Amino acid sequence: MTTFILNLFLAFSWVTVTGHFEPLNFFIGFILAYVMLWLVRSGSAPSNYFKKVQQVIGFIFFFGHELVKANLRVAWEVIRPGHHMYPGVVAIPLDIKTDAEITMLANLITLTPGTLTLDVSSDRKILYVHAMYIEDVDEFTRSIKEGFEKRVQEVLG
Amino acid sequence: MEVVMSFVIGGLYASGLYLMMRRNILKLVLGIALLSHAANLLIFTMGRLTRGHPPLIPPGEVRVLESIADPLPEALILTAIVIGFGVQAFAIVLIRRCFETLGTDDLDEMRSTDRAP
Amino acid sequence: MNLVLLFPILIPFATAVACLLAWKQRHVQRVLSITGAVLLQASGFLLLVSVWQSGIRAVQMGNWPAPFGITLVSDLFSAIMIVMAGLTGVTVLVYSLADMDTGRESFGYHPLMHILLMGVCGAFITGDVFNLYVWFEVMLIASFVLLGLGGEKAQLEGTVKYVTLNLMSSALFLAAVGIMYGAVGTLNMADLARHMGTVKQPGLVTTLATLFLLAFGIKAAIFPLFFWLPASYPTPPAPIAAIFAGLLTKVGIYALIRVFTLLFVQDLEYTHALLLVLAGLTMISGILGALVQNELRRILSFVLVSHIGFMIMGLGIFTHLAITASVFYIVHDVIVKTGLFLVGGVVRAERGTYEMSSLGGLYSSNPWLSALFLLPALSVGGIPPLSGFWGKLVLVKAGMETGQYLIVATALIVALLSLLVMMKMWADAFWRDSPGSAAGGSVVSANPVSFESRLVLFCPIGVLGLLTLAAGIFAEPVLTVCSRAADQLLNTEEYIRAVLGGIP
Amino acid sequence: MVWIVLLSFVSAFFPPWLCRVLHSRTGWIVALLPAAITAYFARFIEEISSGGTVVESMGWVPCLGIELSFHLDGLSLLFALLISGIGTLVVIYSGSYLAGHYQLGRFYSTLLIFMASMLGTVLADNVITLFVFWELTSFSSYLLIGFNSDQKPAREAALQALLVTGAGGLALLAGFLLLGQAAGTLEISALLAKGDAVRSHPFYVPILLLILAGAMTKSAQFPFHFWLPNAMQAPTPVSTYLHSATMVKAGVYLLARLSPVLAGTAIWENVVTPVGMITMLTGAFLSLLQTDLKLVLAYSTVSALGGMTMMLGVGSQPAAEAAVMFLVAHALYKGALFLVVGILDHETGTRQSGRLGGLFRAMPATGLAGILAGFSMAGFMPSFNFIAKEQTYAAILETTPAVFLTAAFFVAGTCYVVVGGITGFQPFTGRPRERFLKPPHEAPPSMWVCPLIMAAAGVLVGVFPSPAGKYMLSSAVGAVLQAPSEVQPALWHGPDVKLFLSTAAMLAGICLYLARAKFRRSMEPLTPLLSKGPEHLYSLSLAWLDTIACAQTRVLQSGRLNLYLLITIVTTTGLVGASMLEHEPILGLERWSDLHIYEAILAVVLLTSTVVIVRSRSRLAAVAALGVVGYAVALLFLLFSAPDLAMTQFCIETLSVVLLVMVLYRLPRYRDYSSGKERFRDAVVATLAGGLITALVLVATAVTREARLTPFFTEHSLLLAKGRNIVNVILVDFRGLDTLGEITVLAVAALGVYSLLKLNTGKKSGD
Amino acid sequence: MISLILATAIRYLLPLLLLLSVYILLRGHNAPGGGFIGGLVASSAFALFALAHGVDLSKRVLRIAPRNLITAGLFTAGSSGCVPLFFNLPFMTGLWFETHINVIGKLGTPFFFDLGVFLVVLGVTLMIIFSLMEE
Amino acid sequence: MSLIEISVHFSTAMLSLTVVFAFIRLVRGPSLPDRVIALDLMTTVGIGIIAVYAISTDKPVFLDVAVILALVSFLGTIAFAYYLQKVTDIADLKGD
Amino acid sequence: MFQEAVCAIFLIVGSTFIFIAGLGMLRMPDLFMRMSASTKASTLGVGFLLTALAFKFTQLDIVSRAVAVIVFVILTAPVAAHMIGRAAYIAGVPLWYRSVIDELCGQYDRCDHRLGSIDIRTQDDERAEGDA
Ligand code: NA
Ligand code: NA
Repeated sequence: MTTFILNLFLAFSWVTVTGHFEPLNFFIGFILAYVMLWLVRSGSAPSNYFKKVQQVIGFIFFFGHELVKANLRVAWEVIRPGHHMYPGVVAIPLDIKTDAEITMLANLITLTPGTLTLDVSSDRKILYVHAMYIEDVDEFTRSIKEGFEKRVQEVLG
Repeated sequence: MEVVMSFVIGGLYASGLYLMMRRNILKLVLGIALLSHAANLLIFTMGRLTRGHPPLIPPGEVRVLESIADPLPEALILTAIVIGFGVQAFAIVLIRRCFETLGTDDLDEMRSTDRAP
Repeated sequence: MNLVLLFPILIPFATAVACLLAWKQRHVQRVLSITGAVLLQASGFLLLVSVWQSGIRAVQMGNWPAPFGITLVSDLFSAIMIVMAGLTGVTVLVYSLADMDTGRESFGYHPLMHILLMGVCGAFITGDVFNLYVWFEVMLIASFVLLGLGGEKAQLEGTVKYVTLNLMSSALFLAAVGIMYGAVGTLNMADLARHMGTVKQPGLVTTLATLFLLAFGIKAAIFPLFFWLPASYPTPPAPIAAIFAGLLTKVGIYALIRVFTLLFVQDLEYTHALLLVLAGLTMISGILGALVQNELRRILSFVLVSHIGFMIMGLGIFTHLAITASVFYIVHDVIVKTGLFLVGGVVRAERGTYEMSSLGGLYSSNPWLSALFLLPALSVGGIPPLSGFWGKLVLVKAGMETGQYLIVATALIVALLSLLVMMKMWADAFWRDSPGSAAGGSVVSANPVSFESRLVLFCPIGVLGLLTLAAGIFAEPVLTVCSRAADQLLNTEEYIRAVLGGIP
Repeated sequence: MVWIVLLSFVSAFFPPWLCRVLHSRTGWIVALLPAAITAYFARFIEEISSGGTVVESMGWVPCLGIELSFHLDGLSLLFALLISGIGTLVVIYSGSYLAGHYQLGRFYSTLLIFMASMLGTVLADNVITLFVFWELTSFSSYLLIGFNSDQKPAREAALQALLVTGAGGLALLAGFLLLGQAAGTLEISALLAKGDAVRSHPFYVPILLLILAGAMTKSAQFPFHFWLPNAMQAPTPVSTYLHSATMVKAGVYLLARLSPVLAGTAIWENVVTPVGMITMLTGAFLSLLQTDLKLVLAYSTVSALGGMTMMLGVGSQPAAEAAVMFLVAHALYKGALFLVVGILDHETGTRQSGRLGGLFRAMPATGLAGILAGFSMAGFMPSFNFIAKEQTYAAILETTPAVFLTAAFFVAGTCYVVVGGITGFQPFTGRPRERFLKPPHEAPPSMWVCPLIMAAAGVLVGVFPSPAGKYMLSSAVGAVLQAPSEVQPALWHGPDVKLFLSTAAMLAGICLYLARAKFRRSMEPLTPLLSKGPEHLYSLSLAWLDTIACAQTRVLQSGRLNLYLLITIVTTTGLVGASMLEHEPILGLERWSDLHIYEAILAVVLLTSTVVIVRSRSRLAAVAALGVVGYAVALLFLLFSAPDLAMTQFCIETLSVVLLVMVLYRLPRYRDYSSGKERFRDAVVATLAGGLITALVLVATAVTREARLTPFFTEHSLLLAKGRNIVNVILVDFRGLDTLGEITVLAVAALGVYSLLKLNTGKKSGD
Repeated sequence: MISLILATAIRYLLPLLLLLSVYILLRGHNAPGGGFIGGLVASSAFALFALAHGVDLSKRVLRIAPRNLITAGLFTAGSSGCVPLFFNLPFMTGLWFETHINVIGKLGTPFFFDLGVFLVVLGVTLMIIFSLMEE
Repeated sequence: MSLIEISVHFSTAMLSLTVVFAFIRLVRGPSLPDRVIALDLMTTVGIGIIAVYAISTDKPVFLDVAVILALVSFLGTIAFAYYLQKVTDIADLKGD
Repeated sequence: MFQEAVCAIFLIVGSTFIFIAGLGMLRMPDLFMRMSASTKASTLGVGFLLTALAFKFTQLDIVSRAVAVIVFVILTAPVAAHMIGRAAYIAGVPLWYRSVIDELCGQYDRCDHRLGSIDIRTQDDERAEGDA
């Protein structure tokens, strides 16, 4: 079932990218996507796809806000003379489990300026993050866990 | 722009040739790469440089009415780029194999079969 | 219809693809490969007959009229070259049945050989200067891979030099094509020939000629650009070396002859005089190199270089007789050089080495091999009535008729030195006792060659030996064909008409 | 005739098989061929002696004016009979001489090839055809001299003979071609009528000198004589046949044959006569210093050839007669002597004159042959050689000033007496010198009969000279002079100056023979001087050649790729630069004003990146900079309206970088091994080359030309080729063949990479 | 060592990129793109996959051996050139179906030629990258 | 000069300067990853340049090039990272 | 006109962000901060520029392609940054000397680069001890 959804999604992307919104084109896209999926036999596809739309929208706004805020902070840092950072690498224990969730969380953290995911431990329990402003390690860990991780869990969980 | 381009091409040739004359086998390959860029740009310049008029027939028309860039050199360069890639890929792997088999990356040490008695 | 022009490209291509399909089945590949080569040879003869009967043939790829698409065109010269390509292909591939290791055969030896042939034939038959570049590259990359196939130490050393210097040549060629397009605005050779005179920039055509001379000169291994040849040809297995020596260098010469008869005939005093000087230097330098070598294939490689000078000499003299001589000499050289390198392979198969110091005694132990060596060797030395004699005779005659005594003298001296080199080789490898037996032990071959495989090895060499004899004894028909080829080369009108048709 | 010669060539295939079947009797069967040929030519004696000629022609290479045309006149017939007749004897003789030799079959093959070539040489009527056979005699001589190929001296002597005669041969070829150019024909019979035209032609001197070079090397004339004594490494039958009776006379034949065309000028006389004289004296003198009987004979052969050449140089009717007579006489006695020496060698195992003596009792037949032949050689009456000598004196005495030639010939005649004595007389007379391993006994008849026939003939013809004169010599001399001649050889001309001179020479010779050991000793101080002769020059020039060859090859083929590249680049830059500077090119440097600022920045970034690649000491930085160059090039494509190119370039560049990166970590630390000086030199060269390219681009783009092809593409791309992207349409349609080749290149490259990484045949074989 | 983040990301990107490559191939006749670029994009996608997941998995995912892709590509390109020979037209003459298809435009032998190019480029690049990474 | 033109000029200048900055970082290093991120930035800026160029020339086809560049820039960076993982020699990593 | 204005604003904002990324690349003291500063700003900047493009050409196919590029860049940029950062850390690129904490230190296995997970509690204890 999830594969079917993924297939539909791919077919839709095809139509979008080609810019021809016609049944025939959708069909071509569907066939092509089917072939692609058959070729790669991609394992997992997002589940509960439609139920998550609302959370996703909320998440996008949250993320956009974070992004702009962080960007401005770093921009200011770059522009003003001298250095005022307290950087370091912090280990953040993870509650989320699946590959997709971890990847998404890691990427979101990285996308936010000032933070950079360095790696995930081999047993997927800890995320190592480099950050530019670490006033307090625990506070930083908490902000990540309660901000991004919780919302990722909501969206993908 | 042709004047600037000609200097770019000349510079590419000069540095490509200089690198090829080094004894390090990796530099040789880098030189070859530069040389192929130079040759491509040379052909490109030979088609005369045109800004912002790619050789595409706009939707709805059957032929191009405005003056466009010469499509032929572009096709030639595309061929040359791809051929160059094939050759370079071979050359890159060749140097690796050379180092593995001969144990050196110094070209001057690769003359056991090619030295006057 | 015009398929006959297409076969020389399509047959090797199809064979290569078929061999790729049969990747894991070595024996199927062998059958396919020999079949393909024989078909190529047959198509070459077909083309030769066709051109002989109905003049220069041309066909427009994609049905696009001449200067816009790519034209395949074959005059007699091209047809002769394709016949020679087929001949080399057949002989070398038959030879490889008995002297090619399983490793190389299962790593694409057969498809590579056919792609090499495809590139060579494409170069011979195309009428478009950029397409010529493409075929050169096809041929080159196939030769790169064949040269390095097996990855032995010596092979790799040779390949590095071969690749580098040939890439220089390609870059030069590509630049020359680009500049020519920039100056003339077309790529079709016939069209170029028509418009070459309209280039307004003073001296640009001569400069272009020099560029082409150098680009093809590297490929043809003329002085002082021949380093890659002795550096690499002695390194791969015998069949590969044989097809390189027999066929590959001729492509450069073919290209030189093509452009210097069709495109660059405006500034003969500069370009063709330069050709003549380089021809003389090539002859001397090559043969001097051969004199001091002491490994069988290295000697042959330098001799090869030296004799390239002869082919260029005819082009430099640039009379009808001289061009005839060049064409004839190419035919001769293909036959004997392929033969000699294959003989070298048998020597190596028998004795396990190419080092002259370890060879000897083959005259008493392998009389047939000795005879098969002597034929091409004497032909190289210009002993009549073998084909090499006629080549030199006609060249010398042409040179004398135009009063180019210096180059004639050079050619004669080099001919003598070639004989010296070949006979030294004969004396060292065949005549004298093997160094082993002097110590009292009898000659034991390193890995005894079975009778069946010896038969397979000797067949192609025998054919080549008989061909050099036949081309000498029946020189008249061969020379007549070459003479007509020279006619067509010198009368560019016919070529242009065949390609461009009614276009004024 | 043509077929006879060609069949002789073909017959050369059979002896190896015959040998396998017939073993020792092969000689008799093989001899049937030359015997039959002798008979064949004997049939023509009648016709030729009555002034006729036989002409046969077959087309060969008419487009070069080369016919397989044969022309039989007195001279050719004489030679043909000598060749086939002596050939018969030699073949029979060899059967026993080489009995049981495992390469006898190959020996016969080569001998037959030689015989056929020699026949071809003397019968050919086309100079090129003649040359073809001429070269074949050289080559078969090479194989025969080196018959004992396991011996180094034999191989070296063979090579020397081949080189010397081969060099002459090439000169001859050049001479022939010039002659053909001057006379407008290559047919000898036609040439003979054009003597005046040739002699007055500006090419006359080069023609003459070139042809002389050919003849002199072949006939072992000073200073090219040294190969002949060395050629004595050959088995004795070969020395007999090739190096005394037939092949070495080819040069004499040629001079005789072409003398109507070339002779009669001052330069001819001033070159040919002295050369002949010097050769005659040198050979005669050196023959006396030898102890090996074969060498004695070899030097005397050199001398005799010199004598014949000298007479041809004189060129008068009596001289021609003398030359022809001497030629016949020499063939008979010298052939016989060689065969005798061969028997002695075969039976006793030595050829040293000092060790042989008193063998007549043990081998009477051989002894008879030897003594008869020695008698002829000495020129005693009534041998035919006596008549020849008399005739020579007669001819010489007519020249002005006669004194030089007369004195020379006198000296030579004296020496011949000694040589005849040493070789024909001494081994059989006196007391036995030493004990041999096996008691010497007579050779089988198949061996002694041959020299006996020849020696006897030498005397018989002397006793009954007139049939020879009538049937053979007249027509031969007539052919040389191209005028009907009547030769009437006679033993007795009455007591005249000639008789006095020859008698005196004989007496002097006898005295010298008796004092030969003393003479040889007295000449010993000359040995170091003699070793500095022309042969020394020959080996010096070979060594010199070797040195030059080594030096040039060491410079050119150094094995160092960077030098190869340097030379290639310098050559290219030099030649292209020279051709550009030949005219004054238009550069059009004003074409930069339309430059945009971002284009300039791009150009700067691009060039700076190349500098980074060149100078970086970190290879990853270099690779990254290479990526920048590639991306910048792609952007240039984009800025100048080539989106397809930009896309391709971006992809390809990235893939290249990926490949480089995948290989990079396998390589050792990044180093430049070149010295600072080399780097500077290369930088200068590279800069010049780059500058040249810049100029070239400027020059080429300054040309105004119409875009010939673009309108066609823009017009037809959509309508006929159904595509809006013209570049793609060109790639897959207009110029699809290029693309086919290009994907082939890619496929092969992949195969190459695959095999490079996976296949290693070297490992298995263990090197 | 394989990075979880990269591996996961690539697993989702691969089908998208392959789709993109086919799109580029199909519309190449009318807009920038074509067999070359399409093939290069597809091979870039697989190269990424190989970097993230290793060669073995990539080979399994690809299913077809790169060498067979090359052979198929050469065969497709060559035979599309040969089709016009049966209609007594020169090699590589374009033959077209009359129907118009979206994105692709008209379907004809040049398209199949381009498809051959696509396959060859893909096969070649993958063959090189796979054999380099295998060691 | 229209609003768009002014902003295009401004963008061009900004992007050019950024290329120069990134280039400086590429040349100076000091570590290999520094060079890699410099290259990555340059390619990202390249995408921007293409976008601006498409706007300024009014030819949206150039956007296709940006698609490709986005893809290959990612591939290149990953490849460099792959290399960095393989390199253990810190001296080599420092670049000289 | 509105369209043009929006386009211009996006152009200016986007290129400014990119400029800041470049500046950060130049100015930041260590690799990780250079990455932090530049990767994201440049991604954002490119996003703005492509948005500008989408506003300039309002055809659907162009807009959808611009969006596709934006999505693609946003998807790949962090992955790439992560890969480089990780590789650099493993290879031993040093942190800035004023860095306050490095919890990744010593976690990588020397041989196979497997990454361990520390026991958080212990870690906390150690930190407490360090403070004390
Ligand atoms: Na990126
Ligand atoms: Na990025």
